[in-house]
Amino acid sequence: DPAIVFDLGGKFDKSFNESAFNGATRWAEETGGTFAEVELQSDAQREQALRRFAESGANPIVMAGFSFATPLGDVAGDYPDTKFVIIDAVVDAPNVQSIVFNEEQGSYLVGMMAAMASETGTVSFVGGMDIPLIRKFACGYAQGAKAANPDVTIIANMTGTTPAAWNDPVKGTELVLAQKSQGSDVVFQAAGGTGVGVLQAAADNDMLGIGVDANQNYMHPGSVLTSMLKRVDNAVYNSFIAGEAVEPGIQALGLEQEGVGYAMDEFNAELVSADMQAAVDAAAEQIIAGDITVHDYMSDESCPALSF
Amino acid sequence: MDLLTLLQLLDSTLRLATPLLLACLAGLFSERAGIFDIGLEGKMLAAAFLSAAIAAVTGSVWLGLLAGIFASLLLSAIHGLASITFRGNQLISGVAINFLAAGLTVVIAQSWFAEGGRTPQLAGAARFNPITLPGAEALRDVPVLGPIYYELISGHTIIVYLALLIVPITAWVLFSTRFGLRLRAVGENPAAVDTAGISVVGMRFAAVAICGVLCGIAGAYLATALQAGFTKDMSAGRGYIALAALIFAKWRPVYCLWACLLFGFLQAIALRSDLIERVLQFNIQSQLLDALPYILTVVILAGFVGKAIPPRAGGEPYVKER
Amino acid sequence: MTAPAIELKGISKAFGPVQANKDISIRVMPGTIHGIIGENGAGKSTLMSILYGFYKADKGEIFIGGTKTDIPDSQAAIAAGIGMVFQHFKLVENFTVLENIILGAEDSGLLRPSLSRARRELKALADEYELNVDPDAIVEDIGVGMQQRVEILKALYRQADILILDEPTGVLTPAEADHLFRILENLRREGKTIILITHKLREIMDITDTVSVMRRGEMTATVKTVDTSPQELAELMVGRKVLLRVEKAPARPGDVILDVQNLNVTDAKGVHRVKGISFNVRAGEILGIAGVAGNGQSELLEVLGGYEKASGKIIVNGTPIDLTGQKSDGQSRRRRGIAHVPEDRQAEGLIMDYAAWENTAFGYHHDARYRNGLFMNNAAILQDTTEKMERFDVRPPDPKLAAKNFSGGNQQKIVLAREIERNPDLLLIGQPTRGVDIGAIEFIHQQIVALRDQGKAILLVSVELEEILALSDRIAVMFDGHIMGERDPAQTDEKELGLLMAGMTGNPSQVSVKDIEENLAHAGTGKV
Amino acid sequence: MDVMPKWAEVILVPLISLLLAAVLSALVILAIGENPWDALKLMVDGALGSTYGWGYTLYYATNFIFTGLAVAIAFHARMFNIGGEGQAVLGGLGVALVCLYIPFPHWSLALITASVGAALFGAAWAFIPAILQAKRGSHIVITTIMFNFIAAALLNYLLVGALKPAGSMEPATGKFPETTHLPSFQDMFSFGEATLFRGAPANISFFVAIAACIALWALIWRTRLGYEIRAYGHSESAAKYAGISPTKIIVVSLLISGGLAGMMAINNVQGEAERLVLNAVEGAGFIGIAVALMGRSHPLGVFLAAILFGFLYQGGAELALWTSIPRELIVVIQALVILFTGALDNMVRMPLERFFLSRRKPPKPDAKSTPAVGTN
Ligand SMILES: Nc1ncnc2c1ncn2[C@@H]1O[C@H](COP(=O)(O)OP(=O)(O)OP(=O)(O)O)[C@@H](O)[C@H]1O
Ligand SMILES: Nc1ncnc2c1ncn2[C@@H]1O[C@H](COP(=O)(O)OP(=O)(O)OP(=O)(O)O)[C@@H](O)[C@H]1O
Ligand SMILES: [Mg+2]
Ligand SMILES: [Mg+2]
Repeated sequence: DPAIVFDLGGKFDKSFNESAFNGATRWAEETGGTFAEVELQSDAQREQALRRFAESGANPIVMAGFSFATPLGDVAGDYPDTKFVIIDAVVDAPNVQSIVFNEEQGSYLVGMMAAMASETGTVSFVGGMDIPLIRKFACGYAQGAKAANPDVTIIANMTGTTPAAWNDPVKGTELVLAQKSQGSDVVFQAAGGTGVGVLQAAADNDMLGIGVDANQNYMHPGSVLTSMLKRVDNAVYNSFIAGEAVEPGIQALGLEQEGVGYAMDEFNAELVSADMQAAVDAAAEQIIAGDITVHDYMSDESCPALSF
Repeated sequence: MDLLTLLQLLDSTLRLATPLLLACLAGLFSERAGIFDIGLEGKMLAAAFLSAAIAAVTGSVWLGLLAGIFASLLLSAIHGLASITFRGNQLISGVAINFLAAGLTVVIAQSWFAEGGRTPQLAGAARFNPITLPGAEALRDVPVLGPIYYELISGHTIIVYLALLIVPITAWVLFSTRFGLRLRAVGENPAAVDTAGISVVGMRFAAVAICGVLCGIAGAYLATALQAGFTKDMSAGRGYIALAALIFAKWRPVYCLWACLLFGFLQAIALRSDLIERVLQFNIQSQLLDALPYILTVVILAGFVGKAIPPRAGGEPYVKER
Repeated sequence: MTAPAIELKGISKAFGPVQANKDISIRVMPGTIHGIIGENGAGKSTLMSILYGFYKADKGEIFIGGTKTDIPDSQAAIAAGIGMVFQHFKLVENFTVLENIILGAEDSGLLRPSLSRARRELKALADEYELNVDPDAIVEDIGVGMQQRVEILKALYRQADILILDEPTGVLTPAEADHLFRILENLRREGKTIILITHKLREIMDITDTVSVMRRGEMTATVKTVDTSPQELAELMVGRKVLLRVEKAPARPGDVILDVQNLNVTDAKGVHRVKGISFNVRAGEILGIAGVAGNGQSELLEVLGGYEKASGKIIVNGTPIDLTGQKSDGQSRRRRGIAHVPEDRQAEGLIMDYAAWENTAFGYHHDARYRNGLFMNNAAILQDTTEKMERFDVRPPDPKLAAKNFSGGNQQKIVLAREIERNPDLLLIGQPTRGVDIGAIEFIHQQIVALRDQGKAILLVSVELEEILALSDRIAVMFDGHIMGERDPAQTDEKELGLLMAGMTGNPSQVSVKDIEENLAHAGTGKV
Repeated sequence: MDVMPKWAEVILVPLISLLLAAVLSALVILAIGENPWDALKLMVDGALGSTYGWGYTLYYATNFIFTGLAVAIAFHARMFNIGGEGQAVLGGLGVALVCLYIPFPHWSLALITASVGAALFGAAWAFIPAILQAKRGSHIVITTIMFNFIAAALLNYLLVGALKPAGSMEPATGKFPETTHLPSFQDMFSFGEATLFRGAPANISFFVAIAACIALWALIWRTRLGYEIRAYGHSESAAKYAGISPTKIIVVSLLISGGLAGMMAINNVQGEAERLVLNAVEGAGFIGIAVALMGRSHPLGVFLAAILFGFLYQGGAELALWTSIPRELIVVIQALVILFTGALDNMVRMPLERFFLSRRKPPKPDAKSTPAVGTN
């Protein structure tokens, strides 16, 4: 049986982990299979969980989150017959598949939408922990916003520098309020549990929020402009489908592979005009076609559209 | 820094100071009666959880508030039992209560809502919503005073105003009523209270109960006003900061207000590192800002900023017969 | 026949394994002063605390004015018209006098009306009984004598008909005590009933109508005061014939061992406790320091013992010792030949949870013979302890028993054995017989005199004037941090010493109580 | 006179307290709809049923021995060091600096140097609260709590800044070099075919912890310093009389305490993670309180209590892995243990005392007392 290890936020974090969980349950429902799962409660458990699953014969073992990179590096060699899939990080081992996403592309699209929806000409971003991965989101977002409106002002804040930043809704709220006072009326969050507070604050203060990872439009209907989808669910689903045959190596999922995108549904239909949607879709095609390249912050740790 | 930014900062200060203030006053009642309480944190956390849970289930924030107070009172009762009835070590009891709350909230939340130790998001009547004070809209455009009234004074949840109101009430109760006299006396010399024909146990339990109620309100504020639901460990050390503020305030109600506003301000400014950079022209590490309340407390405790003398019988169980 | 104001029947009370009161019965008639006398630890305070509802008796009944009354707490006692002044005052130190008076007797939920009524009544009471106090003074700022007044006023304010005073004179100068007794006589005249606890025979003889004697938790006798004598009371207290005098030969003083010059001590709170005193003690003599508790004697001992800082000069055996606390501490004082029997053996002289053998090394644990490299030489200490316990007749002679399990007298013997057996040049000894029965007192006094006769210098501090008079070769009286004067015990008496203790010199007959009061209040002596 | 025999005080009271904590924990498990008996079986199986389980149990126990001893030695001086958490954080920093910046030829040298580094850093972190307590009377409990927060902020600052390898996303140092890696139980106890303790993090630090227990026992009960520490803990006024400097005792005992807490880092940082991560301490500093309370501050008691908590931790992790009982249940149990053995112990002691008092033989007639003379 396959197994999945969720990161600290837990499988009901309404974003990253939940998306992974959805992928796994979709596989279970469709195939009737069963999978083992565990929600981590501390950093120290990572290695333990991986070993326990490997010992129990689970295969493949999927883990959601870059924090698994180091423990997986230690563990993978001890279980050469077990396949591991790590999402959001790259681990170089013969039995590991690394799945990464081109978040900058999805962020670019929602950045465009933000700039177009903004009445004040100022849009903002709230990140969780200040790490290159999150800067990648912010950078893509800023590029998109600038593309839609070259005069746009972009405010970007990070919640913190430690994993606690993923779970600090109070601070998320305060950051939104600060951004509002600086004129922002659309805010994109890539902040895990903190993001819940961000969207809540946006809804409470007549701003538009933008969700992340999973489709979060439903959380505050009419107040969430869209969500930057990161199809972790697909990644998990595909790995489970492939089973023991998952291919080692690196997989990068972008717009082309439908690994990222933006969400439209009944909850945000009224917020997104046909013009907006058309512009965004056009940009998406251009990105896929290679006519637009969105700069990836992690490639050189710098961002043309935003300074941190 | 323009007025509006400043107001926004102060506004945020007030919001963040409110739970500190409530917990600080809670600690004041308890410690003035001679019962040290490092369990403020745990009580707040328990209250945050139960208030959010009940508000989520019933849809009524007021029921949530009551439930929060109830949860906090329950822990107060344990603290009272340990430190008053069984004359145990108050510090150890407080430590135990903090752990109990940290563990139980998540265990119960997980088994109740199965959302990873969280409660569902609260909305509408299940939360305390900001109130616009009369005339705020109308006066909004009056220069200077208008924005101050509209941005800073108006637009908070009822608990913020309640917390501010409790400060003078506390001062009045403590220094102008019979109850206050006895409460202070029992924290200074319980034997004097006992021989004056007043029940030491009764007074101390009363104080601990008041502490429970106030912590309950503080916790409910966290989960149903500041936030829209409970998350694991959401009290995030506020109980300890409140304790620090209490020492800073030398166990006096009005000083508590200032101390909590100061610590609230530090928290608010830590969220706005951009402002610091803009005003001071250099960057202050956010970690330093986070640690500042704690560092300040140590400095105060060291007696470099005037000695803080706790109630004399504080921390000691009242033992009549060995 | 009128009913007794108080009748206790069959009162028993145990604190864990300690039977503090055993089946005690007592009757006190209204309008009388009833004395209760007994050794330390006899159970006097316990009995009265039961009457006042502070402790609950295990067995027994209480009748007030002839009716059986339940006194589960002090509230009930107050309601029954009982007031009590405890041995250790029960005042809130940082409250004002007025606040202390109304505490528990407030008229209403708000303080203000209570305070103004209390202020009026306090004035009336003060005038009536000559009990002047400043209602707005903070209690910790006023002297012990004043604090005692506050306690009495508290009882009177609650309209007590029965007043219990637990060892009220322990903290008073003789003149203040006389004043207190006049007040008590006034109260008796008004028909109030008074119970006076003391272990001073003279006070009993002077003022009481009847007297009960307690020993080891039991009531051994109740007699009319006129029908008894101090000698008989002493026997009743101890259970056998006692010698009330110490036999000693005249001193043969030698060289100056301890020379104190212009010593000043300021305590942790910044209060100036010892104010520039100078004196010396010679080999082969006992210098007694008399004074009311809290006048700087304790601090003097602490400085000499090496655990408080001071300024001035202390010369021992010709070499000055460091007073800054930098180069010299209790350890080095011991090495210099200074031994110290502290005033409070339970809080200072012993670790109550340590076994007797561990206590024998206490303070001397760095001695070469108790040491084994980094480790302690437990075998040697044990051996030493066994020998010491035998020589000092410590009972039970079990070195492994924890100090807390010995009785007061035997605890004191353990301390004495440790300090005297060191063969010191100078022995500092504070309150040597506090809480010790008369049998042991004899023994201890003999040991002290014997040490003197071996040519050692002894500095004795005691609040018991009788003890000072009996042991000392010279007497210095301390008041408010000063030495008021030195007297030859053969040429002085308690009256003169009492006056010095109140800070006055001159002819005793010309000094009024008022002067003494003012003097003492001014001194602000603080601690009990 | 002691009311209770010593064995009752030392064994019976903590045991009954523990039992109460266990019963309440079972009720909690029952209340969330799980079977406490099954949970216990799962815990026992997961923690003690294999060398792998033991490897984790003893790993956790090693942490708790260090922090438990730290709290215990402070308790002997009647100081409540609740700063074990922060001191262990700093200990980790010491280990990391030693391991990262000193090239070692062999792990044994690395272990010795890292132990010293950990102890020094931990002790240094205890020093300021200690000196403030000794010289200025600042309450050690409050200052050490504050220092826990400050330590967290400091480590955070270093791990997102100076100590983080470039390009890394995690707030953590890089891997320590190979020569600093400690032998794990797997390395030490696998013979030929049989691989014992596979993958479990228990390592040679466990034996260092045992050595620390013995050393601390000797220190407390055999040396003059221990004598002074205990004397001060029993009575400050008496200690002053005996010429024992309170400042010295407070500072020295807290330095030892902080050093022990810091030394935990050789287990979790050097032995297990082999790099320094945020929150490596995982609350072990606080568990130390429960361990010291249960172990009655005696090194042997601490050792046994640490094993028990190691079992709870590993068993709890297994529970969390295989059932829907969250790991926080362990925090609940920990809280109950602290509550019953620390704060509510009189609840157990009082009735026991009454029981033993009632069973006592009536005292022998006192040799000194004579029949009462004349009553009225
Ligand atoms: N609160 C208490 N708890 C335990 N034991 C006590 C308590 N109070 C007194 N005792 C013990 O009870 C016995 C009687 O004490 P009590 O204070 O009544 O004596 P006393 O006659 O007043 O002595 P003193 O002259 O010293 O005041 C003593 O052995 C004492 O140690
Ligand atoms: N507070 C206390 N707690 C426990 N036991 C006590 C306490 N006070 C006294 N005891 C015990 O009570 C017994 C009597 O003590 P106490 O000091 O009253 O003796 P005593 O009769 O005055 O003897 P001595 O003449 O030697 O002073 C002792 O054996 C002692 O163990
Ligand atoms: Mg007494
Ligand atoms: Mg005695």
